[in-house]
Amino acid sequence: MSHLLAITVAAPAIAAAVLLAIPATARTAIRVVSLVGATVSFLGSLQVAALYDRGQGGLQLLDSFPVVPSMGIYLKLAVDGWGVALLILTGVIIVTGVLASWSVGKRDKEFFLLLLVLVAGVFGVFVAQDLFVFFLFYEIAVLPMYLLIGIWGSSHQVPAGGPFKFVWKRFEVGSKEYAAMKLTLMLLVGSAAILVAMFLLWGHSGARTFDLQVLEGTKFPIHIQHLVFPLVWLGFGSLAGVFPFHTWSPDGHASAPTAVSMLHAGVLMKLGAFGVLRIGMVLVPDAAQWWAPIVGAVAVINVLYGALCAASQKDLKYIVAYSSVSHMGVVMLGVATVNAAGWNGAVYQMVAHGIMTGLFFALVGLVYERAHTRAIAKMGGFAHVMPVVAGFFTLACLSSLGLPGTAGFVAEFMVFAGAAKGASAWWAIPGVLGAFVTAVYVLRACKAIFWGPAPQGEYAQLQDVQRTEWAAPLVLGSLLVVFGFWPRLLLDFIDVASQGYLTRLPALALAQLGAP
Amino acid sequence: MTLSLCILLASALLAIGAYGVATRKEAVPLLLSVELMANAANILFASFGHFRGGPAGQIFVLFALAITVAEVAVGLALVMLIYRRHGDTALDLASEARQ
Amino acid sequence: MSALGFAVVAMIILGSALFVVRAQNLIHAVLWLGVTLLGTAALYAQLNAPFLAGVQVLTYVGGVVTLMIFGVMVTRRHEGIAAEARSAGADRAFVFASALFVVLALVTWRNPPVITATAPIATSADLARALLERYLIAFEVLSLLLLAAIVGAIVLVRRKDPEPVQTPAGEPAALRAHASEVTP
Amino acid sequence: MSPITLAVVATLAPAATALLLLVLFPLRHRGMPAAWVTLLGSAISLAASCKLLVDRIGGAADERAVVPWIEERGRAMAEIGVQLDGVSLPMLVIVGVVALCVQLFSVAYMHDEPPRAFGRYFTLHALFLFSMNVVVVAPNLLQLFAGWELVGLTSYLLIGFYFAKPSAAQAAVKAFWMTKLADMGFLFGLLVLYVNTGSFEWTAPTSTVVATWVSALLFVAVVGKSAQFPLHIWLPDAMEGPTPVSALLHAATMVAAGVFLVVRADPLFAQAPATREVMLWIGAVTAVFAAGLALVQRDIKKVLAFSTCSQLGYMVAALGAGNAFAGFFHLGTHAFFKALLFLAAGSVIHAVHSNDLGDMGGLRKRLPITTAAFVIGALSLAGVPGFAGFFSKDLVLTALEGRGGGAPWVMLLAAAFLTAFYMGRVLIKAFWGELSQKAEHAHEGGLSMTGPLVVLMIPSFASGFLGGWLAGQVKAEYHLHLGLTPVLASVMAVAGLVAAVVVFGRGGQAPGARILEKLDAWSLVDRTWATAYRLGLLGVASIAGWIDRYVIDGLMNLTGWSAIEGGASARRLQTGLVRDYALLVVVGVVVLALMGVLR
Repeated sequence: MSHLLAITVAAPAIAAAVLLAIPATARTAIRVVSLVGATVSFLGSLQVAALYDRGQGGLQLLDSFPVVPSMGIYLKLAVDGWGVALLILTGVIIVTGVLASWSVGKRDKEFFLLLLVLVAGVFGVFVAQDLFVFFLFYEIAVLPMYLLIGIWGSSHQVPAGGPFKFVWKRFEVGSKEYAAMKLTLMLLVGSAAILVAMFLLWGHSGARTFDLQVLEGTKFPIHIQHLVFPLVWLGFGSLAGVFPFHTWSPDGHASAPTAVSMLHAGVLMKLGAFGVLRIGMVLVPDAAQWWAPIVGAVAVINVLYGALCAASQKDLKYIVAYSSVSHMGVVMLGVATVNAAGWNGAVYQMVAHGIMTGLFFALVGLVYERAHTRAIAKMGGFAHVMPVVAGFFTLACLSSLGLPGTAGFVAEFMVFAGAAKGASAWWAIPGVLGAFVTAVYVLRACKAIFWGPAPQGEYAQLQDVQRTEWAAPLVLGSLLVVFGFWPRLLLDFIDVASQGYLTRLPALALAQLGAP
Repeated sequence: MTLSLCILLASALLAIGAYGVATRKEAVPLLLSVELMANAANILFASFGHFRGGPAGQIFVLFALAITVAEVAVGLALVMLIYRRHGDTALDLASEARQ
Repeated sequence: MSALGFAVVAMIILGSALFVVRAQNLIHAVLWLGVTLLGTAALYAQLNAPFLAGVQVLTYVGGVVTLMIFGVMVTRRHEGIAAEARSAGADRAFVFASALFVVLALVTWRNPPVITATAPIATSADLARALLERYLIAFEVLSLLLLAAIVGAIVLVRRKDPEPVQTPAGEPAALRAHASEVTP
Repeated sequence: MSPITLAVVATLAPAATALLLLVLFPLRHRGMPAAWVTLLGSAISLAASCKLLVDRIGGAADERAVVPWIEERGRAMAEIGVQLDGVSLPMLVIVGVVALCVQLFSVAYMHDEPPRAFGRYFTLHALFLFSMNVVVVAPNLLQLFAGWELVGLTSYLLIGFYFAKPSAAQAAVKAFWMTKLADMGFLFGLLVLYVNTGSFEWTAPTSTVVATWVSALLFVAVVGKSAQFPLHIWLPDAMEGPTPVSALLHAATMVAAGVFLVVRADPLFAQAPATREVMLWIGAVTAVFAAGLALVQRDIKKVLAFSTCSQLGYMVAALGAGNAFAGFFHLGTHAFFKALLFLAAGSVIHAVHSNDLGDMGGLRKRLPITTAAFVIGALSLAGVPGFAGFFSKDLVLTALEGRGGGAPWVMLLAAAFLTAFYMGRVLIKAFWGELSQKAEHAHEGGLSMTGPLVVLMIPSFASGFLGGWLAGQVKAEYHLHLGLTPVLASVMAVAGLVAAVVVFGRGGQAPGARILEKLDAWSLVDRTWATAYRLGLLGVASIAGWIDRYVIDGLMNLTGWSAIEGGASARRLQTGLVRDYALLVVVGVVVLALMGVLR
């Protein structure tokens, strides 16, 4: 299977093309085709993991097609250890996401089509070894979100106020159109920064190529590096929810439909962090080390500030969305440590948070679909009527607050250990504090929604998990525990990649790492 | 009669035409002003052709004449359209693009 | 003779052009344009381009001016009332037009064109040869353009919707209000 | 089977049970079968532990086996495994015995629960036992931390077992938050240790400064977990859980984990005298403070809860005094008699359907076995000579002699008196005197309730005699000698009981009870924490939320708004009038020409 990666990436896109040929009335066929496309990708990513030689490391399963050879653009696909872990995450999330959106009622053909296109882009980013193609896939992954939220999203009211009250006259803050527009614009500004950085790299590589391997081997002049790194950091960082460019995330996630939230928070935000790690840290290592303390400081703000913001929310989806901001801060903190523990932790946190937040959004979607409210104050005692949802929600909460035995702990612990060992040991303190605040807000929400006397009136008849709805909680929940108890399933892959990239770092980092 | 004088004459005609374009509110006088400006250009072509020799200058005037005629035809057609839509030939009415 | 002739012709051209842009009566403006074009024809004749002068008289004075008059006639709503040409913003237009002239004159004065004759002045026979040899393709393309323009004009004016769209009530008033809004 | 295999079986049997019950949910929803499966798992675990202990008595050596758990640059950054030695093996058996007794007791006690809840209860119990075993066999601090947190989780779920009750839900999250707050200390300690030694071993060589930092941070976690002042406030509230859960929580698992940590990490604490000094005082203060509050509680379970606080204070003080063995020994005996006391209390509550001491009275006439159990437990707790509690408490007090200027020693002696006094109060109020109205129809529960009581009576009385053997296991010194401290301790115990008979036998009030009751009702510590939570955390959170919505996001909106407004004003340039555009063309030409001319 020499084209395994190409198949994995193309399967959702092919499924999307097939969907075009299916009439919109064939609702079952649409779902089945989508599921098949997603499943092929998922199996493909598992096969990638099986074929990847952990002993050897590096890039494997190389597959290359010329696109614009004259500009040095090749569709070059290959995976490293990070890619393997993230491919599996994406596969899991898309399969469960498709199953979780089985009951989409409106324009379902277009919905699944966009979902599949989006996920093809995500797969592409994780395996692209050509900067141009990387960026191309990145855009493919980001743009369908506008339609997905704008058409299938839900609106709500945000009361006007604050020093910028007058903006409410111009836009309906809180509406789905507003959320979609804000998300797209903020991410596109980020993309513009990335584009500039990309051409800077291309122009100064000397080789006139976008090949990541060649670029990795190039020593860029330090002033170019200092231009490129902040552009990459803030460009990709806007997708990773880096403070203060995170504000698209709460509104976007709160407005998005279930599967879109799952994919967006679960996988797409990781593209941002992955970009910072794979492009920023690896391609311009000197500037990256200079900037690392700043990246770390901002990440720490993300962790603590995101957690505090989450603690103040009254809308369930906002809580989960802000928790994503907080947890992506943990990822960025790991990225900023520039050591193996931190990078392993960062990638592991991407997977752990992806699964955890996927689970969260799937369950929130379930609750919302039944109760038709997301206001926590209106809920209570739901564990009496939906014990399964309650159980899995608790599990997601536990992973969120970093309880040992769940994937969240392994990830956060590695990040904090990396941070403590890194240049700025103090970062670990707000990081751990953020984890505590997380414990407060997730359990408070859990208690408010599920605990308490049995619900009366309209909520007394809420149904528990039904048919295809089982998929997301079951798969994601068990993965959280499995990866929590036996992290080496993924860590073996991740570590070999971190090792490989770290050996390329300049002497400063190596001296700093030293022998443990 | 020198080339400079011819250029000055053409410049004056062009300025007058520009004045007309900038002041006229209706389509037909506007077209007339445009004709003046086109004429100024033609005069330049003819003058240069005269002082330089050869057929090029005159050929260009001929082409420009033909193009002007085509322009007048289409322009008048548009005037008709505007008139039909608005019952008037005031070009200010045809500023929908602004909204 | 040459200088005097040029002066007379130039006076005719510029004088009639001024009437074209300032005339209140539309028909008068068109007729003044005819005078300008005739003056231009005379200028062509002075520039040793008799063929051009002929074409100018035939197409412009005979064709374009006639067309214009038709255009004015067709688009007048009220029979009998003199076609009035409204204008606005005369002051600033005058300033900028004069500036344009001054600048162009300045350019001409600062850099007087120096041109030496490279070939004898073309006769009508030369013109005919050039048109059908060297400029044949351009000539044919031009004929295509004319055809397209004619077809286009016909398509545009062909009546599809007999009803004029609803315009706001009290339209001239509205128009005036509109004009006063956009021109200070 | 090798010792390692046995230890793995002992640890994982309850985990397998829990997993089985989680996956095979019909089994769990049936109720009773779940209980039997859980009991089977616990029994297997206990059997394996006992086999290990027997082997060790037979002379088996210490064992340790680890596997890499988290990797970094191809090497193990963290390991998990089992460590079997004189600390973990006795603890494993204690935990196993107590857990099995409590589960057996629960079969009858929780009988009236709906089957689903019943199944859930036992699943959580299996998980609880697993978590505690992970703590006990941990070969390094990281695994101990993992188990520690899991214990916290299962406590949370079990305290909140009656989740329909808002008070239970509140108590559950409070317990979790308070311990989690303290656990940040554990995590920081781990990080400091890791940064300085590159490992999570408690035996890793390190400097005094590092050891002080690490031990102090770990101790913060101990204060939370073992309910020491001022983080003890979750423990009384945790009585919202079912009574057998309290027995497990207070005896062998949750709160014991804190003391166990210090015993385990003794090499680290030995290098940090400053931390030990703090421990000494906090332990002593907690012992007296909690004993005083225990005196005025009306709820039988809360009396026992505060007594747990107090006894944990003893252990912490002993550890602070540098005698880890004394703390460990007291932990062991306390596990038995506190479990016994709680189960007996559970039996009483089961019989009279009330927690209130005022509803009880004369129960010895109706509940003979329970009364016997409670008496033995109470005497052991009071430290009456001959009972288990006497030996360990004596050891603690001896260890404190001359420490910290003698004040802690005096405080603990006073606490010993108070202990006997409040236990005497409970005994008299609940079991002696006139038969109360509610106790009229009280009767003993079935065999599964009385059985565990009988089983636990034995070690509650006799485990004190194992001190010498246990000391040998952990290579500590232990001699029972007749000195001032044992005599005084015995006198205090007896005096406390006598005073209780004198004061409460005639239905009197304890002297100073008023003030204590006021203090209890005022609950300053509780309120301080509540205020900190509400103002400090939620207050700051709502400020952050407001800032994010209206300032940070406001700035983003402002950017969009300026773009729109700017566009709207730029649009005015476009008049849509041909003559204006023509004029602009002219202006452009003029400007361009001027640029050409003036150059």
